[in-house]
Amino acid sequence: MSFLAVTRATLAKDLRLEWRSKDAINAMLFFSLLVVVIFSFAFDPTAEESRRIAGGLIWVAFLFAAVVALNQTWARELRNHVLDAYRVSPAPADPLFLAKAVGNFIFVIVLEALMAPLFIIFYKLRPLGPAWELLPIAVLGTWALVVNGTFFAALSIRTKNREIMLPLLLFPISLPALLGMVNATTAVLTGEESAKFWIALLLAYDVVFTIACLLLFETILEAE
Amino acid sequence: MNYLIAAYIATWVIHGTYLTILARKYSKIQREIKSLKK
Amino acid sequence: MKRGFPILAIVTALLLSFGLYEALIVAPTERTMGDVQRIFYYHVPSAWTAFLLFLINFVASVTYLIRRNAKADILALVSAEVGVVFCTVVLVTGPIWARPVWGIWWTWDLRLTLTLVLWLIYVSYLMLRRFSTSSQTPVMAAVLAVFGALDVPLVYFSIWFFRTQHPSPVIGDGGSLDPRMAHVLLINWAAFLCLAWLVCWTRYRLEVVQREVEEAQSLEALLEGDGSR
Amino acid sequence: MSGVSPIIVADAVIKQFGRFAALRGVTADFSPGRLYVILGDNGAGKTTLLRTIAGLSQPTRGTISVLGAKEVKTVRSQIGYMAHPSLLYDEMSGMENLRYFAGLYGIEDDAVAEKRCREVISLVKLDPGLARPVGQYSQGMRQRMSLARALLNDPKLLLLDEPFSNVDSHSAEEMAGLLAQMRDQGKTLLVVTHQPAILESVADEFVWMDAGKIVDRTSKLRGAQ
Repeated sequence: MSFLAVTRATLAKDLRLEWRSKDAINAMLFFSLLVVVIFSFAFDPTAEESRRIAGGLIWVAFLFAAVVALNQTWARELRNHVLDAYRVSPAPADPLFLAKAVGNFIFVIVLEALMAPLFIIFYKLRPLGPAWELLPIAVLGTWALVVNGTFFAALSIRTKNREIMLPLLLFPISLPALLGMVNATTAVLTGEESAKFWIALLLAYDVVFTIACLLLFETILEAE
Repeated sequence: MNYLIAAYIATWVIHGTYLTILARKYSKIQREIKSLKK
Repeated sequence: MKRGFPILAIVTALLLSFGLYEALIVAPTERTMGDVQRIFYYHVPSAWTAFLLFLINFVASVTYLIRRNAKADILALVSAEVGVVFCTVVLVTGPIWARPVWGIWWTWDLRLTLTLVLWLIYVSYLMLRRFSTSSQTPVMAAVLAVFGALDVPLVYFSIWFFRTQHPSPVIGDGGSLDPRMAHVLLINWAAFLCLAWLVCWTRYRLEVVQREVEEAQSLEALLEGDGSR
Repeated sequence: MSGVSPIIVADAVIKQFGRFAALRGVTADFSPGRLYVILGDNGAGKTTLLRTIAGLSQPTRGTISVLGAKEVKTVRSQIGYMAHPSLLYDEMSGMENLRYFAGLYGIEDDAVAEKRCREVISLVKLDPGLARPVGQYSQGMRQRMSLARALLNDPKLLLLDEPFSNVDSHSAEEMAGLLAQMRDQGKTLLVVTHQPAILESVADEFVWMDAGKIVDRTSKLRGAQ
């Protein structure tokens, strides 16, 4: 059971299940739409300064959608105790984590792909800075939320109120990444500053926590 | 001046609160030990 | 070691009162801010003590993950809890100091913001310990502590850069420090370190006794189980 | 029983969940090639013992060695585990489930995996071609598919937790016959159940548990306690 084979098999299984019962993704897409509309009502899109805070709005909206998606990460494994079946098998723990994290990443990117255009339309956003930088910012930022989110979702399986525990663990630790995403996006939208530092920070954050998650996932999976 | 005093008092109120929490926890344990001894 | 406790208690009391006297009376009054600057002698040492306690928590958590000994786990819990208390002091004295000097309660000053984030991280750590229903809570708490510690440099650099882009008033040294001021600062820091040591020692003993009591209760349930069969 | 080294050795195993002690000092040896039935009322610690042997739960105190290994992780490829919950994905068909788990047990080659899955599904007398998702199976069929999953890697040691629970009697008898067949092939089986009668004729030994301890071991179902 090579690392890659198990990762690919687990990811393929998750995507197939997600594709087969599309109710989860549809509910999430509708939720994201609601979040965008609510934000547009809460923060007047026509005002000039909305452009300045659009970076923050977009990422807080993405954060909401991500947390709701991340809370479902292990739902299917817990339903029939399938996690026990995985733990009893000789397959290592890290591929399971990586497959779940990548699965979440794809899931959240799909949500963002829906939300971003809506924000652009509602807020009439036109990036003044180098627009291509928005891509690495989105990828690195989403991975920063998803890698720790998947890990903390596994950590909070064995706590009393599981749904609230995930954000409680995820948000404090994600503050530097959030600062990075918001300021990088704002820098690109307003074109006044360079987003280079923030992108570097996000990269460092992703590297540090991806390694930490891979090293420590087995420890918490085995914690009965 | 009163901001200065306020800050110093606040410091000791915070430490004091924590120490009373510990004291209450200590007495709860004492009661449990007594009931165990019976 | 039992004998050492009262000695430490006396030393702490002396240092604290001496530090208080020095800070309020002896230390020179700062030219621009006036007497309110004396909050500095409580605010800054509390922050240093808190950071030191979180460092101890990190070391204890890593030790626990390697050796899984209960001592390291209890030390991690204790240092986190007492660290949060000192952090709270910093987060309360900071705004009280900022208000008269800059007319605002909160400023995204580097040290204050870093303390706030650390406070959030270690409160979530304590919450995980309380809400966990697993029999392996210490393992999960230790893992979270490692994540929290890895986060600190990232928090520092993100706030540091954020502040260079959006400069805001600085709570703190304010230029070169008058040697006499530095002297008072160090005395108070020594006092706070002793206080932290004293409180940690008490909380540690308390936790040990609590776990022994829980152990005894579960054994009693055991005997009851056999007895009533 | 004399010369053969035991397949499982438990030494004063204690498992505490907070204040509740599920296992209160279990010391026992289990020999290979035998079918053990573990009995006892709820809370006796049957499931906890099985999960500890399977490596799903670490003992609070005491040690347990399975297939000669202190670290259960190293021998997982030789252990089959079946629990009361189905351990299968409801939205996938039986074959899809097993193909996924075959990958976890290192059977990556498509043809080999397909053949192996068909074998075990037929072994439990189910139709490999059944496309219906497991969620729509009857409880009896689901338990059989779960047993098929546990047999996938042809394990030396089979740990079954309540395999017969609310399973129709016909399925139960067939499963009992299958378990006996496994034992005859040299596998070791530990079956936790509230319906020992089903295995009365085939079991080698009955292990009685109460309040977290093994209180009796008999070769016959009657005449215990």
